[in-house]
Amino acid sequence: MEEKFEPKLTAFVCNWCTYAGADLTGTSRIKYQSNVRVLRVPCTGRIDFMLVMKAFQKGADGVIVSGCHPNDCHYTSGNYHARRRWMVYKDLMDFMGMDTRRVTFSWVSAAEGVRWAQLVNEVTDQVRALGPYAEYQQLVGAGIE
Amino acid sequence: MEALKQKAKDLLERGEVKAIVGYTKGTGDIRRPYFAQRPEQVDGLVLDEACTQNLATYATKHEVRHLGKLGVVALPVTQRALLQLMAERQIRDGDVIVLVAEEGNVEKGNVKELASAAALEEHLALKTDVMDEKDQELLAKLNAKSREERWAFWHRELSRCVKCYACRNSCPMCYCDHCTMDCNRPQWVPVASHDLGNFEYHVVRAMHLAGRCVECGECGRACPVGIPVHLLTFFAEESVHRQFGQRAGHSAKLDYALSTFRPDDKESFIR
Amino acid sequence: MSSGTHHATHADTLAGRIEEATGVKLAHCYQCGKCAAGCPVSDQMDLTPCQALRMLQYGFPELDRRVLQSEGIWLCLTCETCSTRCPQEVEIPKVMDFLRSEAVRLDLAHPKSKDILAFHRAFLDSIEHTGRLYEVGLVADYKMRSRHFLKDVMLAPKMYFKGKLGLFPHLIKNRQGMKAIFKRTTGKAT
Amino acid sequence: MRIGYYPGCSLLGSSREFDESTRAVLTALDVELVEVPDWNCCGASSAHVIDHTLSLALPARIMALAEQAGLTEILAPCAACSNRLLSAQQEIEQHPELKAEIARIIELPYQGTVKIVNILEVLDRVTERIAVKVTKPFAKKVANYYGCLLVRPPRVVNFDRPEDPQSMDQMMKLVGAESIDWPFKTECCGAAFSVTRTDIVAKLSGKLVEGAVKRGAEAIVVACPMCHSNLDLRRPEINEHLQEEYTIPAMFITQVIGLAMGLDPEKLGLQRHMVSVEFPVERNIPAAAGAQA
Amino acid sequence: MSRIGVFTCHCGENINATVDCAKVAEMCMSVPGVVHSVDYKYMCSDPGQRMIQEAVAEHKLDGVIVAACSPRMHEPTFRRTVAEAGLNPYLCEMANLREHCSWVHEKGQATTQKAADLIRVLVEKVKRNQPLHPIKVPVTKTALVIGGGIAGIQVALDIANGGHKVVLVEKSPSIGGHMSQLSETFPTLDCSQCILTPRMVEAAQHPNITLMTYSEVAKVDGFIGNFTVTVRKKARKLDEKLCTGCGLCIQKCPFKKIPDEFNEGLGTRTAIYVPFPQAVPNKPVIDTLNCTFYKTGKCKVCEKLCPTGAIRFEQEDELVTLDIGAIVLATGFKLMKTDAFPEYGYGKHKDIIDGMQFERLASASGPTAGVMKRPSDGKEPETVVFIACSGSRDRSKGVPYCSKICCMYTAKHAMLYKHKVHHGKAYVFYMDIRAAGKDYDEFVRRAIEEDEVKYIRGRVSRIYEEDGKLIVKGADTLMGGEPVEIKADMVVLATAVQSNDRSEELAQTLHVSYDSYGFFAEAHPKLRPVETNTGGIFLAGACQAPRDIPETVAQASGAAAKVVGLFSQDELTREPIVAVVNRQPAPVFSYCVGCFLCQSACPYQAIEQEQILARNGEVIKTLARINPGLCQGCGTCVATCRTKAIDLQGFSNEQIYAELMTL
Repeated sequence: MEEKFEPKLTAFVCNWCTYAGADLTGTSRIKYQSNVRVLRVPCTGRIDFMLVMKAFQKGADGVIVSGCHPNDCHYTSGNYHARRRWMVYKDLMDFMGMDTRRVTFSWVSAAEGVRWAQLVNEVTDQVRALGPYAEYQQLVGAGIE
Repeated sequence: MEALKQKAKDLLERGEVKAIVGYTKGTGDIRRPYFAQRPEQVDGLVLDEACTQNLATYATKHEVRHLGKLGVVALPVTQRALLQLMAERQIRDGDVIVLVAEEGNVEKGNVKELASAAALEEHLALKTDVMDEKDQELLAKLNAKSREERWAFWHRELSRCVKCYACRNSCPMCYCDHCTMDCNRPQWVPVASHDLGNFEYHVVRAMHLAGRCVECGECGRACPVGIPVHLLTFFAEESVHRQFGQRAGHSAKLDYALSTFRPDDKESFIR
Repeated sequence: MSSGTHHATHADTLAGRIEEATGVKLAHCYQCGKCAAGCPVSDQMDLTPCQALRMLQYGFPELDRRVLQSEGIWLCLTCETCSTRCPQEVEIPKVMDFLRSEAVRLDLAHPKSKDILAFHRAFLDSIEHTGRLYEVGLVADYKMRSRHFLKDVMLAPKMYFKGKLGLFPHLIKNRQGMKAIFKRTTGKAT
Repeated sequence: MRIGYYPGCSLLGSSREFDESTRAVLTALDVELVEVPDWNCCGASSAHVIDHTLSLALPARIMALAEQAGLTEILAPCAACSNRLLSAQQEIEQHPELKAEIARIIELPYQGTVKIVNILEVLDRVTERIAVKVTKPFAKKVANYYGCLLVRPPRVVNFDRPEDPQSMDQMMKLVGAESIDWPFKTECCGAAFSVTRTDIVAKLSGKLVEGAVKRGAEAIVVACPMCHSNLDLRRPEINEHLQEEYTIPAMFITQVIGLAMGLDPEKLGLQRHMVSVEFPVERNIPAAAGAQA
Repeated sequence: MSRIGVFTCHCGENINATVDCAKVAEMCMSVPGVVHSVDYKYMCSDPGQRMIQEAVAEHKLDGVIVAACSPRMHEPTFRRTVAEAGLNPYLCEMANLREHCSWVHEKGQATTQKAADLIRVLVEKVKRNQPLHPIKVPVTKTALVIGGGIAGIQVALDIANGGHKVVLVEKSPSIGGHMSQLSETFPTLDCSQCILTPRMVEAAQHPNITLMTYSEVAKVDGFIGNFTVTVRKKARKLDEKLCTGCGLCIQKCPFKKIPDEFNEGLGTRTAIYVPFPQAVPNKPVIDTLNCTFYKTGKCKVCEKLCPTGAIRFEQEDELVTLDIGAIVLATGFKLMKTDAFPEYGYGKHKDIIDGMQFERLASASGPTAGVMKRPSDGKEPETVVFIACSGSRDRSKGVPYCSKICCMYTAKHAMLYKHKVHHGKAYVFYMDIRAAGKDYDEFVRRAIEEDEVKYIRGRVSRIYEEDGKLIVKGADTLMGGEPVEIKADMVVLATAVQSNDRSEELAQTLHVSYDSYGFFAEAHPKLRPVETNTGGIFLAGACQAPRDIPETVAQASGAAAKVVGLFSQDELTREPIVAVVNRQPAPVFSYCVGCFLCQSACPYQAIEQEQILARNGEVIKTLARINPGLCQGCGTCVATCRTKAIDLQGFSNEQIYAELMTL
């Protein structure tokens, strides 16, 4: 393709830490790249692994999943359960040959506005470097009969 | 063998169980599931090396449930499955009498009768379950491959899936009446069997069995087109065991790795 | 005491090497002094156990050096009183062992340690050659090394008459094996 | 009962009586001792000062030999030896990578499966037999001196309790002796400094002798050759240090039990002590106690 | 087909500067389902809100999206706005064009496009929003306070004075707890009982407080506002109504040799007894383990003598069931015993005592009437050694934490001793002096400077007896670890503060979490210190962590305030953002298979069992049911459910799926 590739990023963030952190990025007027689309959920514990799969199906080149740091969960333990889920899911993704570099899990607290900007920029650049997730789109392509 | 038949006969005659679920001769070396509901039927029972199927699957099927209390001829994996099913409250403790051939071979020892979860736990505590070498090698081989090769492998394999759900239906732990696959609001996974649908289906299956798979490999055996789908659930189960030290099918007390946690669970990838 | 010429990273401080070799984390010590309080010989030490540990916690080369040169590390009897009572479960005797061998290796051992070392050397020589301790040999050898010719001169004959000193060493069969063990560990056949 | 036996060097020399009395008593109790073939010195308190690996290899060889001889248990009467064997065994167990290395060094296969037991553990298994065999109760006041290595470090030896242990006291009760309650059961005697820093030994062991006598003890009972030689061989230095003439004997627990069982004092090696083992005809503890008070 | 209105806010120039709001509004018109789309300078202003309300009416909107600032900022505002316009508030969502777009990206097409995307995504969500209604839970306005120490008493009084009923349950025969055992209190040295006793009496006489002493909580069911608690009233073996507390029975009880708990074993008591003279209630209890009658079947002296005939030997424990709205845990702590110290003689020396025993020795109401006598021989101790951090900060004894109160009470003990024995010598072995509190450090300095208490920085390695003295072998780390030996007549160990016996058990009964040392866990270490993570259960005092009296009382009042706040309304109103288990017509009933894998995932124990019964009463199916009173809406169970039988209102699978599909 001629014009340079702009990655599509989907972010699932918890309402209490990362979403608030991203708000802080805004109120502090810290700029970051606009590729990311944020979906707000109450808690990382709510994030079904299927949501990540669906994001890829809809052409996301990268996915960010972010919530409260361990021990800071608004619901005391949702993020711990999420962490376990991701530990297994990431393992399995890798085993099935999916490109785990395209999923970024992170903890961003309500106070880490700067960190959120950095995270988004880093991931955006990284995924841009990786290029479009063509492999997975093959699946999807084959999917449309 | 006679010991088993005798035991089964007694149980039926004494009315302790309404049916014995076991194996019988199929064509050639095939052994197929067998339901003896009357004492005279126990003669059909067979138990030998050729018996591989995990009969626990039947314990949750409605048509079998209706029969009433069951006696199940159980291989180690079957025993684990039954225990896990008790943990997941699909079978009540005492609803099945588990018939275990000592050293897995009736000719040698006689048959042990395990009537309670506690007895089953105790019995299993002595066994260290290792998946058979063949599967271990296959897993190792796959893990040794590059990520791209693995992708190619599964892409190739899963594209052959016809979504017949034989793997699901043969799995003792896939007892849900309403599977994610049947969800249509929203339609999480496309119904048709095409690459995406197939891939997602198997991801779901593996994730749902992580921490619950008893590694009987029934799904793999059941696949009509010979996809080694059991490797997916095996891997997921092993991943859970490796990371959290928990295993399915060892206790009638639920200890599901994915709805428990330790604050100090170790991972290396979360930024 | 100065902050040392360079700021060593934990790994290349003596404390770091101790942790590496013995698994004992010196940072665990919070200087309660219970070791010194219970130690049967701390009153004779130039550096008490906790003092030595304190110095090592800095990771300053000159402090490390002072510890290695101290006499205290040679007075430790490995009676394990400290490690048994330490609230932080710091296994000081292991540390002392390591310090001593380091002191020897770097040739910093305290002069007063001469005798003690001489004894240990003599002891080991004896078993290296005979496989078992040959007490007469040991004493003789020790006297040679320590130059304490008259020490215990009165004791030996008494012991002999009590049948406690065999004049001949107990030789084990596989003495070659013994030599080999020493070669592979201490690195040299003394 | 059959058990492996590792006397260790000092039981061949300076502490022969411990070996003699152990053999005498255990034989009398029908415990068969099978000496570890071609055993070597455990390295005692010297090896680990000079080279750590050596301090593992030497005990490892002994245990490997025992394994070869098909022994499942080794009795090491010398507290120092049993301590060395135990700590070596555990350290190798905790670092599997060491196992191969050690095996290479000692040129012997090493499993680390042998159980190391001390003299009290063995005696404890045959208390009934002892009870019936006691013919001349040892009706004396004794100070049980366990020393360091029998009970410390608890993580390694896990035997009895680290402070104020009880096993010897019970054994003494069994043979008719009265154990004094004293605080120095596990204080250090100066151990390895026997030859090099006699001054320290005199001071530390002196405290023990003094403390025992002061509390009316007529004998100090030990289970460790090092303790014994410090309390016995070094008595002149001790007395000199304390400016006193203490005559209280230091006896191995096996000797005490042997006497109570009516075994021949000669066979128990009592004659080998520097401080002679003779007791006043009738007991006058108060006097003894009074003398020092 | 939905009728959604989109209202794009410029937020002055905050959004409009980088996002072309007019363009966005226009783009949104073309989004299917959107029937109305406008932009305006300040949507949150009155005219802005009115604009929305009018549009709702005019265009018969069934969904509203306000594209402005963060929902965390104005979601409540705009939901109220649409509610006033007669639309269910939960049909209104906010697109975050400011914090997540205009403020963080450069002006340009991409930014405007993103703004439009954010709205498009929400349109799909709103299409699937369900009208939700706040959850109302009735509140029983009676509080249960477990533990009758100073914490429990304070909580009870504060709630009672707030006008609500309180049941105060105490396991021992009298309220008062540890504080009633103390002699004086730091840093003021005022007599503990002098300040406590009035509170005890007040609690006993308060019309709103019901005392249940000699009682224990046996069972707790229900949830915030609606607990059912079963309390076991242990048999006092006496009719409390008849007993006048004259004490005749106690004087005449023949068996007097029982070690006295209240005096920490330093005194003795009778078999029928009140723990201490100022006990509340002042009614005796028969200790059936020691009572001659229960051992031999004879005696009954008390029964014969009792003027009111109140003794009831045949009396049994009774179970009382209570309806409770909120529970406060105030079960306090216990001290490590001296036998936990091998190096100090396994507690075999009578004159090595713990802090509480010293309090009794120093107390005017104690076994020595406040005269300094050591336990062994009653002699006045000339030299006393106090050892701080005994067992605390000591991982080898399983207590790595700091017990917090020892530094202060050790200083107090040393002082009290010096005040009673002027010529005596007091030594304190310490590791650090932690005296961070009002007038605390001054207090310690006073002990050192005025009362000449000798502070030695080091731990004690060994204590043994020699010639009637206790030889204390310590070291002074400020002198390079030089050994220090002190010949003492008495040693006081400031032993570690530990969680009370059976606190884990109680925690499990109440479903509150606890740490690895058995202390109850607060909901948030900083911001929710008196709440547990179970709704309606609160914490006060040393059952949560080692605490001194001032802190305990402060926390107690904090907990009381929480309870009063909870009781200030007849119903709890909660956001309807909760998980629900779907229901289906028979014979399916629900997609839930009843595996209950979700149960342990719930941080709030909100997942219960619900049984579907046939007419004949037999159980057809057992389903999970989520208690809306307990559920906080995290959705962890939703992601755990394989059959997708659980869904989260406001963040349903359908909603999020739809959002994704528009990306």
